[in-house]
Parts: sequence; structure tokens; C-alpha cells
Amino acid sequence: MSESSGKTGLSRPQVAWRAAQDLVDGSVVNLGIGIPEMVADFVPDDRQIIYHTENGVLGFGPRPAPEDEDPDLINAGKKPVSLLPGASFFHHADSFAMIRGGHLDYCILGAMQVSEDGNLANWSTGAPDAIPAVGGAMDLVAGVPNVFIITDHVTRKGQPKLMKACTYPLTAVGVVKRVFTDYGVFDVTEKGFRITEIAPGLTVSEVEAKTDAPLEISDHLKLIETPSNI
Amino acid sequence: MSESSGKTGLSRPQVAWRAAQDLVDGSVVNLGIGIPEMVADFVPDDRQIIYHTENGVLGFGPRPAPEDEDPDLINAGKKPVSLLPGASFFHHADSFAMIRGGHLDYCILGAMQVSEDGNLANWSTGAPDAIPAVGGAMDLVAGVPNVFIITDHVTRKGQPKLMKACTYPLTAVGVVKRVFTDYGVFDVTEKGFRITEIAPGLTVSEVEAKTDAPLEISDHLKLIETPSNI
Amino acid sequence: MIDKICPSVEVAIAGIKEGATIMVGGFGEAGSPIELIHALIDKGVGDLTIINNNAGNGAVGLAALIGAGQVRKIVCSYPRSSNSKIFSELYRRGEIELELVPQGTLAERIRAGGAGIPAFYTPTSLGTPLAEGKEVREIKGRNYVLEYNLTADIALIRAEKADTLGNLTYNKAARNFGPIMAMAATTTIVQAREVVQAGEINPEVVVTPGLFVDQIIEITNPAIESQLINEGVSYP
Amino acid sequence: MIDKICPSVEVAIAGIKEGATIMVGGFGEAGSPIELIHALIDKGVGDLTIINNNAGNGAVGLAALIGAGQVRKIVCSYPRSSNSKIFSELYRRGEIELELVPQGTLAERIRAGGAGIPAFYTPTSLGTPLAEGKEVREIKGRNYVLEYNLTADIALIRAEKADTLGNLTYNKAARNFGPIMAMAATTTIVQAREVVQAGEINPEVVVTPGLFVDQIIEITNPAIESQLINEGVSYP
Repeated sequence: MSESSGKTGLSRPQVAWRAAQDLVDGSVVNLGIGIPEMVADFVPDDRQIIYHTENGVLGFGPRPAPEDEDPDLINAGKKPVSLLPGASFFHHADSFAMIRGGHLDYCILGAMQVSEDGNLANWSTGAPDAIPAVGGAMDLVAGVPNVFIITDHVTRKGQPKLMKACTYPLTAVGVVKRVFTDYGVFDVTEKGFRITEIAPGLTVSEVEAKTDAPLEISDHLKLIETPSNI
Repeated sequence: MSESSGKTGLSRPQVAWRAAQDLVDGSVVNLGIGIPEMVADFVPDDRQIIYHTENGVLGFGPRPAPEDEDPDLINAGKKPVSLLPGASFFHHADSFAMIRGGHLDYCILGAMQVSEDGNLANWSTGAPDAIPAVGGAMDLVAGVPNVFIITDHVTRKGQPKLMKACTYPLTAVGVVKRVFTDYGVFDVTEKGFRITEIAPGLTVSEVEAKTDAPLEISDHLKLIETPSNI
Repeated sequence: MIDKICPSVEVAIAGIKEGATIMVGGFGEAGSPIELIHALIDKGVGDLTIINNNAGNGAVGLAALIGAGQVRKIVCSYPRSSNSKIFSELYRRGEIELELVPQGTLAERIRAGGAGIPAFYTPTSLGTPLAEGKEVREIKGRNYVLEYNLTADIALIRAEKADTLGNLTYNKAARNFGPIMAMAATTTIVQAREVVQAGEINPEVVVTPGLFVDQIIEITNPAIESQLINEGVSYP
Repeated sequence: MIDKICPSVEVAIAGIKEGATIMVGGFGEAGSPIELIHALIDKGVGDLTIINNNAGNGAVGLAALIGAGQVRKIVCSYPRSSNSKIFSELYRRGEIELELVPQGTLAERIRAGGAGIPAFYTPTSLGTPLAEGKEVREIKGRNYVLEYNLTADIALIRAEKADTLGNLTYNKAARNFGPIMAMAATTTIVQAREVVQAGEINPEVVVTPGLFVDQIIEITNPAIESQLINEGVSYP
């Protein structure tokens, strides 16, 4: 999923595109900081998605032109956003009431590790000199019914991120529903990870070799076909 | 405190006037339904009091002319009110956050019984055929730092309402600070009721005879002097 | 694409089922969604649990719903009314169940239900009959009562303005329970005095953001409960 | 009579004492009351506990307050910053204490502090290191963590408009923690871009009712944190 050439699997925009296809029309979605933000660029034109950011905006749109930026109108990643018709503002307790109260449909987050029982680790390596920082991730995964993860399938050092068990400190237990990686799409089921779609140029055994948990293979395993312009 | 003639002690408007004198300039006050509402009529002109009603209005004013009444602008007693400059509206959870969170300065309520340890009973006689109805009283007395009571000193049948112990179901334990009756002004202290002011035409022993608890008599016991036009 | 506007009150409430738990907005008549309640009477579904601050006035709106025998239980703070005996007669006959809740605890339980908070501690009702059987806990030297949240299948509320995405504003003290009930119900059905397009309500003044609202019906001139009562109307 | 307007930032913050617990509004720079923070640096009171979502950016505002050594402890959800090492260096040296709180739990604990709720249960952080040592309780088949409220001596917040009674509106996403911090502090001090007379803010659009606000200072053109950082400013 790095942009370097010669690599198999999907590019990051392609993973974001793939995740965007699973958002149902009319749903309310919170996108995590970083790659998940790219998902908004790839929602099919015939679907209306309402975006929520935990710092108190519902119904925001793309980054505005530089001259229209307002330091008081930012998303959770502290980047400027625009407003779409029908937007609203609210304070932090109301914003997290939405999140924790189950009023969002999806959140799409990054991950350091995901375990086959749906545990998520995405806030700390636990290293002694790391500055711990959790933000809103623990609330999002505790309250939003559909927790999707977008992540590279392996770390920069080639270590698996889909694990039998997470070794990093947890963000939550048993919350992840689906994982989108450069290698494929993985549902988290009662039996563990099930690969339902695979990226072009990869075999299931290549994916298994880079996954630290058994993979159930869907009876309907599909090849991911991304549009040629992404 | 009935309006019938030939009775000693203060009239109801006089009791309301007396209570109004104890509200500090700039304070936020919730007035209970009924006689306590009369307090607003007697606040000295040089003091600004902000009135709160638990159904979501801060800064309301007197009942408007009939043609200006709005069924959506009422107080907790469901009577029409007007708005003063600087008013605001808020929902019920925010309204009771104000109450329970200690953001009001005074509430002035009616009572069926008050005990010498500050217990209040004002919502139910406990009679088997009574329809129990509590409203916001339990929240007000739990959250507002200065709970004042306005009440007739005795019931219509002549029974004391200032008690050694309440016999009716409680609204709260140990919350009442001061009681204003047609007989006088009573502080609730660690030692019980202390009479600090007495109504014209009454002796302390007459008050004691109508009180179901010992009375400590203030060293500075005062005669209540009400303006001649009230 | 999202459009929450319904063509009729019948369509708006079509999904309400026998046995539902329904939060009904309003403090007395202020904010009472009277057309939605009357539609519910016309529909005739019964065995309902109603959560409201009161138990109705006169023989219209909530009182009429209770009078129609559709309500099994009511959760409220103040069921007494100077102008209605409907609830009190049923209650004395043991034909309706009452859960009496202090008003602030009622509001906070509803807000908690909408906010994903299952339970909280409150000083309200400590040492009173309404705290009997409830857990008491000392926190920083003071005792508090444990209260659980309230949720509902349906919320029926009245708003002033609604846009097509469900953003709402209210009129004055008619706001009361509307915003928190919209949060706490699985399906929130709104009667609004005016429906506008998304973008016509300033984002700064939205009181209920659209994600809390499911169905909207425009009722330009809602009946005024106290007027109906003065005219001696009883519904239907 | 009530008038909460102060003649200067110095007067507005005059009551802040050594050792105070201070809630500081803002999410990053949005809503950060930068002139009030800088006044606090000028005043020099120390041993402070700061409650904020973050731990400051660059070398201005909150980061500068921390850099000045005035902060003993910070309660926040996200102390990392791409453009400031002030907190992280003090933290690694053990010279500042950190209480890390999930953002929603932080917001709810502050709101609870303002609402007279001493403690509540939440699903957030269950099974993670941030729940270690906390009570867990099963409610309706799911486990929840017990969290206690947060209160403060002082809240410093930034508003858009304030009237003389303390009613506030905010600008866009600068609202964030302002309304709940104003509720949770004994004394709430506001810097507002515009001060108006009571009655000039529509009662329907007031976000923070005046009873939550104590002192107001008008700062018509507040400094923009990111601009200061881009210009390489460090305060003082």
C-alpha cells in the first residue's frame, strides 16, 4: 500500500475507494485522521453520505480553497473543511453523545493491529518514551455499530498487522467488523478473519503468509476490480 | 396566611414580600408554583434577579397581556410568561443540569411539612387514593444551595407544618435553609429551628404553641415591618 | 438520497407497533405533538408505554390517547392535571401503570439513553420513597442514587422548523424534552410548523442535528391544546 | 445590577490563584482563548492543573503556558502535536503529570461536573489500559466502566458574541468544549469577539446561558495560533 512501484496489492487510494463502496446511501460516517479521510473522495455519486467530525460538525465537505479557510472550522485532524447544506454545529458532549449513543452508522479508522476476535490497537505502541494519545478513537469504536479499518496489511518492517492477538495496548475489545488492506477485504466473524475479496496479483497463500491468524476463505472470494483512474 | 380577616400574622403577599428581601442582587432564582411566584412582585427595585423555570427558560418576566400570550412560552406552573432582555431557551436536560449542578442561587418552594433538621415534604400526603406527582421539586432541593420555603405556619385544620419530624413522604433530607410563614422567619440551624423575625401581633409563645418542634429564639429577634401598601 | 419528509401523518407514524415504548415531547401543551398523538389514536395501536412529563390535559392529545385505553404504562414526573381526570380515574382503578420519576432525573435518564450512558448517579430523590430499592453510593462524601437510562422505540416531538435532512429548531419553551427524546428513540418522528430545504437553517442555530430525526410531517397550524379544551373538544 | 464585562484581561483573570484547576477551551487552535492564556503567563501563577483536549501547539498559547513551567498536571485526550515538543520534553523528563482520558469520556466527565452528576458508566475504554483500576459493571448484558466527573476552579473559553448577562454564542467548530467547561467551573472567564447589550442575542440561539458565565473581556481580533506559529512567534 506504499506508493513505491513494483509492489503488489492496492494503492492507498484504491483501498479507500474499496472501503467507500461499502457505505450505504444516507448513512452518517466518521472518518479517522489520515488515510480514512480519503474515503470521502470515492463515494459513488448516487449516494449521499453525511460526515461527522467529533470536534462538533455534522455535514461538512471537502477542504476549501485556501482563501476560504477558517481556523475555527476544522475536522478532528485539525485540517480546514467546508460546510455542505444542512450542516450543524454542537458542543463536544453532544458530539460524543452522537458517537457513544449509536447515532453514527460507520467509523473508518486506521490501525496498528487488529486481532481475529475484532480487538483493535491503534493508539499506542506501549513504548516507554512514547507520548500516549488516544483522542476519540476509544469512544468511536465503543459506540459506532460498524467499525471499519483501513490499514496496510503489514508494517513498514513487513510485520503482520492482522493478528491472532494484539500485542500493543488495546483501543477496544471485539469491535472491528471489517478490515480493508492493500491485500484484500477481511470480515471479522465469530471464527476469525474471513477474506472475502483479494487484490489483483496476490494469491491467498501469499496473503496468509503475511497474516498472523488463520484465514477463512469466502466461498465467493472475489478479485477486487478498481476503476482505472484511481 | 389566609386572606380571611381577624387573623393575626402576615398576609400571603406580605410573606412573599419578606422572602423577596433576602434575595441578593444578581442572583438566579427558581420560584415554585403558587405563592412562591408572588415573590417576583416584591423584589426591591435596585436588585436584578434572573428567574429560571425548569421547563427551559432563563430570564423570563411577568405574565404578558392576554393578546401577547404564547402557549409555547409558559413557566413550570404552565402559566404564560414574558421575556426580559437577555433571556435564553434550553432543553430539559440542560435546565436540570443548571439546577442539579448548583448554578441557581435560590429556590423558593411551598411545603406541606418542614422538619427541624431541614427535611422537606411537599409532594404527597401518602394517602392511598392520591395521585403522586413530584415534578421538579426533588431536583431543585437537591441542587440549589439556598432552599427557601414559603408556607402557612399551620394547615387549614390548624396543624403545625414546622415539625420535629415530617410525617409525610419526603422530598429531600436536610435541604431547607430558611422558612417564611405568616408567623415569622425561621432559620434551619444545626440545633433546629431558630426564629429570627416575628410577625406583628404574635408572641413567641403563641408561635411555639403552633410549632411541632422546639424553637431557638434569636438574640436579635426582630419584628417584621412590611410596607403599608402590601 | 436523504429526504425525511412524509406526505401525511399516517405515513409518518405507520411504523409504530402494538406494545411500543414511545417518548412524547411537551411540557403540558408546550411542545406537545398533538397531531401525531391524534394520528396514533386513529391508528389504534395499544399496549403502549408512554414517556412524557405529564399525563395529559382535558380530553385531547395525550389524555385522549390514555382515555382510548391504548396506554399500558406511563413514565412521568407530574401526572396530576387540574382539568383532566382521565389518567387519575384509570390509575385509581388500577388500569394504568405509573412510574413516577423526578423531572430532572427523567430528563437526565432520557439524555443518558440518547448518549450511550447506561446509568449515572444523582443526588435527586435520596432519602425519599422514590429512591427505595435503588443503589446508594457515597462519592466524595455525599450520597447519590443510581439511575438507569431510558430509551424508546419511538419519539413523537413537535418542532418549529425542520429541513429535509432532519435538522430542527424549536419555538421558545416548546423545546423542553424534544431534543433529548429525539436522541433517545430508535425512530424519531417530528411534526414541524415549517419544512425547509437543507441549507435554509443556519448551522449555528440548529438545536437537534438531523442524524437524530427519521420522519418529518409539516403541520403548519397545529391545534392548540388549551383552545381545544376551552372549546370542550374531546378527541376523536 | 449585573454586568459581567471586564475592562482588561488582567482584571478578568485577577482571581486565578496558584494551584488552581483550570479548564481551557479549544480543540487545537479552534476555540482556544489565546489572549486569556497569555495573560495567565504574564500573571505567572503556577502549580496549575490544566484540563484541555490537547497539550498545545508551537510555542504560543497553551504550549507556552506549559513551557513557562506553570502547569503541574494536564488532563487531556491527545497531547501529541506535530509542531510542538514543549509538552513531550517535559513529560519525558517527568516534569509534568499526564492524565490521559478518551475524548468522549473527557467531554462527558466535564458535562457531568457541570450537571451535578458525580459519576456515570460508559462503554468507552473497557478492556484497555485506560480502564485499569476502574470499576466495571454489567448493565443489561454489557460491561461498562465507572467514570467520575471533572470540575474546575476556573474555565477560560473563547466565544463569538457575549452579552452583558453572560449569554454566549460561538463560531463554528470553535464551540467544542466551551459550553461544557462553562458549566463545570466555579468561575468562567470568557474572551468574546464582540460584546453586546442584554437583549441583542436572540434567546433561541444562545448556546451558553448567562448563568454559567462570570467574567467577560472583549477581544475583537484574537491572535490566530497557527499564524503565530507560522511566523515563528514564541510567547512571551
